[in-house]
Amino acid sequence: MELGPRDRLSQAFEGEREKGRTIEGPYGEVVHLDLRHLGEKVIDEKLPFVRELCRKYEKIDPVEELIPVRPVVHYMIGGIDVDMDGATSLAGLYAAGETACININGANRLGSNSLTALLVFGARAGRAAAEFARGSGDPPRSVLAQALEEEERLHGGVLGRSTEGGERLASVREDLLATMESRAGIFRDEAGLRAGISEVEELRRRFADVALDDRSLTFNTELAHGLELENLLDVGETILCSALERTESRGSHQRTDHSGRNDADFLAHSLCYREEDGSCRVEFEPVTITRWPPAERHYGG
Amino acid sequence: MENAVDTVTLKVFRYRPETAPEPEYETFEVPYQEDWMVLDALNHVKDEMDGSLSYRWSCRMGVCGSCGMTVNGEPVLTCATYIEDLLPGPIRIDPLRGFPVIRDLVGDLGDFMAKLPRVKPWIIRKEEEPLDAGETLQTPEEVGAFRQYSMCINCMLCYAACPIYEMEPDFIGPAAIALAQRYNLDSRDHGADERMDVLSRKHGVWDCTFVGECSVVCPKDVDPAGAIQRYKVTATMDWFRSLLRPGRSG
Amino acid sequence: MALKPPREPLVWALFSAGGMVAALVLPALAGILWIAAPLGLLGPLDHEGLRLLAVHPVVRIGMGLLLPLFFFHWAHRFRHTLHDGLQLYHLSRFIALVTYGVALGLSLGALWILWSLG
Amino acid sequence: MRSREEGAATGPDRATTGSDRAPPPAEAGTRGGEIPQELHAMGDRGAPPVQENPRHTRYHPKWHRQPTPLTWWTRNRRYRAFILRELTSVAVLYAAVLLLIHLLALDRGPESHAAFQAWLARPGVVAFHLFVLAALLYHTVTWLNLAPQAIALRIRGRRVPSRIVLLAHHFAWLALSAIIVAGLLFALGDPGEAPWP
Repeated sequence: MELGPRDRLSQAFEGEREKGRTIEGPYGEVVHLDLRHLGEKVIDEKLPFVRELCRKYEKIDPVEELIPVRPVVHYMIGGIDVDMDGATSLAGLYAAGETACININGANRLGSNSLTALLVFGARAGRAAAEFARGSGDPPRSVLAQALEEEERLHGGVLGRSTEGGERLASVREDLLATMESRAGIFRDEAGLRAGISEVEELRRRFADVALDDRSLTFNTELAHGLELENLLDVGETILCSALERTESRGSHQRTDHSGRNDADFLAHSLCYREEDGSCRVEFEPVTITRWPPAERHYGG
Repeated sequence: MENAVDTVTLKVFRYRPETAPEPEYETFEVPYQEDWMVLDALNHVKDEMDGSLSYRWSCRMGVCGSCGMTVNGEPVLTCATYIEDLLPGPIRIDPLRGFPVIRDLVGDLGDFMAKLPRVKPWIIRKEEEPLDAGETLQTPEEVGAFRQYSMCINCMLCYAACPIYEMEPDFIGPAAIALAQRYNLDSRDHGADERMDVLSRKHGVWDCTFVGECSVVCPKDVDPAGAIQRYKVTATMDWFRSLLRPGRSG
Repeated sequence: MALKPPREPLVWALFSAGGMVAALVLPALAGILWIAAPLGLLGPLDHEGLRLLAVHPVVRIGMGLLLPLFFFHWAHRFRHTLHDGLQLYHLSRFIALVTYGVALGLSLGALWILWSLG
Repeated sequence: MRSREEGAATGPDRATTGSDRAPPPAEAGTRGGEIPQELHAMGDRGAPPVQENPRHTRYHPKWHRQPTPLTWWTRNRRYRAFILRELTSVAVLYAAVLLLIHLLALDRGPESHAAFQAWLARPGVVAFHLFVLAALLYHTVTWLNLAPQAIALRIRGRRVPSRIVLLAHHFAWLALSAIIVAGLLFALGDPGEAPWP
């Protein structure tokens, strides 16, 4: 099992937790990872960074001790819908890296796919963006007007809020994290996802009351965190809505109320749109299969 | 023995250019937790006490290199510095030395970003081979020749520790030279001559007087000081060789 | 390119060579010649024996190599100590001229003295 | 907290840092030329007042520069050890000159050498030379200790461990010192009263 992919490992962890076989740690429940059989030489050669992390941050030595581990969110499989050149549907807007969904991940990211996303598709996106910029003149006045509008929103809307008795940024962020982990975590079901959607709505209301301490226009990290949280709420809602519509289980998306893969209906990318009224609309776009059709996954161990 | 400490005092450098022309120190009393790093305490301040405190951080595991600050006078990664080791406090937190301060604990690293490409930290081939020629293989020994230098995370602690860089900001600096060496020593690379034009000129390796502090503070054991001294040896040998062979540009 | 070849490799090589030989030979020489011998720890001195050693061609050639290296070791190191230690960046050229100039003068003087010994 | 105030408004303060770092790129309007005027004007609305400074732009006000004190080398123990190490070059210079004087005194004959020996034996001079010897030893130890960092010895592709390089250097020093001491004892000692059997 230790050689299995991340999603399987996380699911196994949940299984252990249900059976009450996890251990209480300061930051949640953990299981122990045992590397001791590898010996010092192999660990230093193949896993030097793991040993360094354990020593520095847990004050344990994996050569002699067990490593406490638990699943966490590590990477976004989805993202902004882009083509092979990182181009979004908005002319002139390009995305690369974890932000972009270049679709090399499928329903579960393989280790080091992030490297491909950066080195290969990042380079492609950069070239394409440069090409676009070379081929286009100054932005039209309408773009400038949008920029001014956005700046107005930042200054008036975000920086201009009252500091009185407001909600703290960090508490909304932490509650969003808790919601996403419990409602859209390793195992999902309809009731949980619906509850998650309404919790995010509530968080969005609370976010409107968040007051920033920092009014500066110089390296205002709190403003950046605020804008980021605003986006996180959108991303969270997108995940919850897409997961709700996808009534099957596949890769890292496991529905306890819809187990098993359903290629007839869901061999497709989920595309999430914001409606006029602010709600999400999910559409499915069939996967273009070229060389390798998706097959049943088998792992040893 | 019971733990006598339940809070710790942070003395934090604040610089708010828009409202106060002079920097000042602000003290925060934060709860003490045994497994907290300095960065955890700063995050506590930002989340719970004063959201306007500005500093950089990202990975919290000593990989991204963005949370470097001066803690009690020493340049450190705040995500890898236990508060426990600094008790009883107060803990003084300053921005990294040698960089102009934009705001609070945030330095302007533009200088390094401008210097880095000058040493061409990428593989330079005499001839680019076609993709179908396959991989360029290396033996473990060949990788071992430069591996140490490839560990650099650009955290800038070495620049902050370097008194020469602090006083002579044109000095190309420890990390840039170590990264140049990372490629000079790579068996796939043919760019050593191009890099020498930068490294062996004014404000290249010769500004360094081997204080050695860069290697002391490096969180990744890159040993930039060693890289610089070794490069001095290389550049010197090359210079003498160029004397013997006048046809070659020195 | 109109840039002159840098002279730093030369002065650094002299500094390094000087530092290495100084490290290897000076403590022993100083300890015997200027501490142990004057304190009488070695018994009465044989002036003639020492003189013969001093004017021996091997020693003279050796000294002719070592002394300039010591001088340039000092010049290079002291130049940086002044320059960085006291932040005299505006005097950079002047300090270099003076330190290497002194080293050169002392070296030539030493060579002349060694030549005229005996 | 000492800080440079007005200096920053006219570029980096050379007097205190002795440096001339290029001003932050965005400060002097390099970006101003690319950003439409409307955006600059926009930035002035609803923002807190900024200290008067003609070089400020809204988004890149003022960079603060921490001055380097003249006594930077007293900052920590390692810096102090470093400056002491660098100052041993003066002891090297002194030893070189004294060697030359010693040679001259020998060359000028027994009286001259005896006078020189008498001077060497004066308590103050001995004390001073003990201090010089300490500096020379400090030079030797620090110099040899740094050698492994500057020398990357590879045998059959594998780096020779720095501990070996270090030991080799110290061994070479001890061996050479032994040779020098033996040679000098041989030359110095009165054949009649040799200090060794």
